[in-house]
Amino acid sequence: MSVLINISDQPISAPELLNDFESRLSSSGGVVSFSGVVRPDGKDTRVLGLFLQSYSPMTENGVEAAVEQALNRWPLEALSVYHRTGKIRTGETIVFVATASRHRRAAFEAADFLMDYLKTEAVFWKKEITETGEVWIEPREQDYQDNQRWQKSETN
Amino acid sequence: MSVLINISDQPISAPELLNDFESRLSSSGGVVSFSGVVRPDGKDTRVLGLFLQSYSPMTENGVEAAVEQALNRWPLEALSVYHRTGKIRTGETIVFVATASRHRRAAFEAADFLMDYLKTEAVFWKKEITETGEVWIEPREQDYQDNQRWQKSETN
Amino acid sequence: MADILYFGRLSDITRKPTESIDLPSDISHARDLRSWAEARFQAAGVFLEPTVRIAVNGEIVDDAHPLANANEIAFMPPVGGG
Amino acid sequence: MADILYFGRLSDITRKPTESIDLPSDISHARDLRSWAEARFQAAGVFLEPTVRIAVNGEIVDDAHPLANANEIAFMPPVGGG
Repeated sequence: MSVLINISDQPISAPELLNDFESRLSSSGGVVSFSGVVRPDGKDTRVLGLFLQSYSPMTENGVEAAVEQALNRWPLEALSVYHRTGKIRTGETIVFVATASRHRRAAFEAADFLMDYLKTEAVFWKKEITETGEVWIEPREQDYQDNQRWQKSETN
Repeated sequence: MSVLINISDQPISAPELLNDFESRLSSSGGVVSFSGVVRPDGKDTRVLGLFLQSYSPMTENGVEAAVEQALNRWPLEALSVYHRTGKIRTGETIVFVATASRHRRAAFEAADFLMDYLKTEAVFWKKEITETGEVWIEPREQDYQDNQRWQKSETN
Repeated sequence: MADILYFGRLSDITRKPTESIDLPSDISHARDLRSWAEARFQAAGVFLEPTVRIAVNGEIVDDAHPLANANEIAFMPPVGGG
Repeated sequence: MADILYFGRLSDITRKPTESIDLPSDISHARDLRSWAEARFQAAGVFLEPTVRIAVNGEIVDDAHPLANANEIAFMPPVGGG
């Protein structure tokens, strides 16, 4: 197993990280990546960027615990989680998750699960920087519903 | 909407294709990629590579129809499907799918759906080239079950 | 002349991926071509398997589909890529 | 001294992300610090919101959790990244 977790203010290049990720694989059949890009359209106005605040080491500990859950639940060969903090401009990548498994369903589900964790439970606070000011954004109801899917299926 | 479909005997570099894919995006929040890598472990023996046979233009027409279904079903901003044919060595990438949407669930589901199509319905025949000979591989039962998930949920 | 295509493991049996034949007069429907190929290649039932489908001019057809010279007729075992 | 941290929108109200205070003698549990912050920053109920959680030394606690000097105490509005 090869796991990388990185939470920092350094820029994220999804293609470069996917390239690094592939170089760590020996026998995986399926590789899934997710990248989240800062969108230009906010609630009411054009978004220039985000500011992401973390709380170390709670943020890191939480991501590690979610990664542990994913590893227990799916047969993964490798896993990467990169998340940016600080100021991130529109069009830049804020998060990158990659999973590898010989079963493609496992790779898809684990990436999906980790993204749901990052969107709803990971210890980050997010501020939108728009043309008209700055506003803190808390998760949408949809994000919580997405995350609850995994709790339901725990009981299967 | 930006759609690319490519079925050819040219090598596939998932990081390069993800880089191209990202450059086609303007406002997507979520980008999902899947790459399928030829595994070294066959049923009984070490796999040196695969030989993929297609039937033009049925193969292309089928992929296009699946792409149309995905576009009708999920709000996607961009979509790529690359599939190799001919001889492909172990460790090389045989298939690459990327989807982009402002909703990450849509990007995940559409990529998953397209992979299920490619594994079970796409017009390819696959031969494993092993140390002890060559053997044609037809889809596993699991692949068919994966694909049927989408038919069930059509009735929702 | 009709072009007959043999895909996947079928070409291991026929030892050729394709051939052009003048359809015999007793072959008028897809099911007849199954029997013809079965007998011709001594195929142990392979050409009669329901999962081996027939395509005519690029469209999957059922066994009752009529055949004619100038058709491109493909025998297709179960498909699947990636 | 205890370090008090205000995350997310709370720092807009407190106008500082963190401060060190000597815990007043009437603050013995997490719920007391909520009332204290509420009064101190005239926060219109924000510090009493159940979705604003309190962490002590990096662990989420409930309102009955005891507080002491030397603790790092964080007020955490709803979280979420990506």
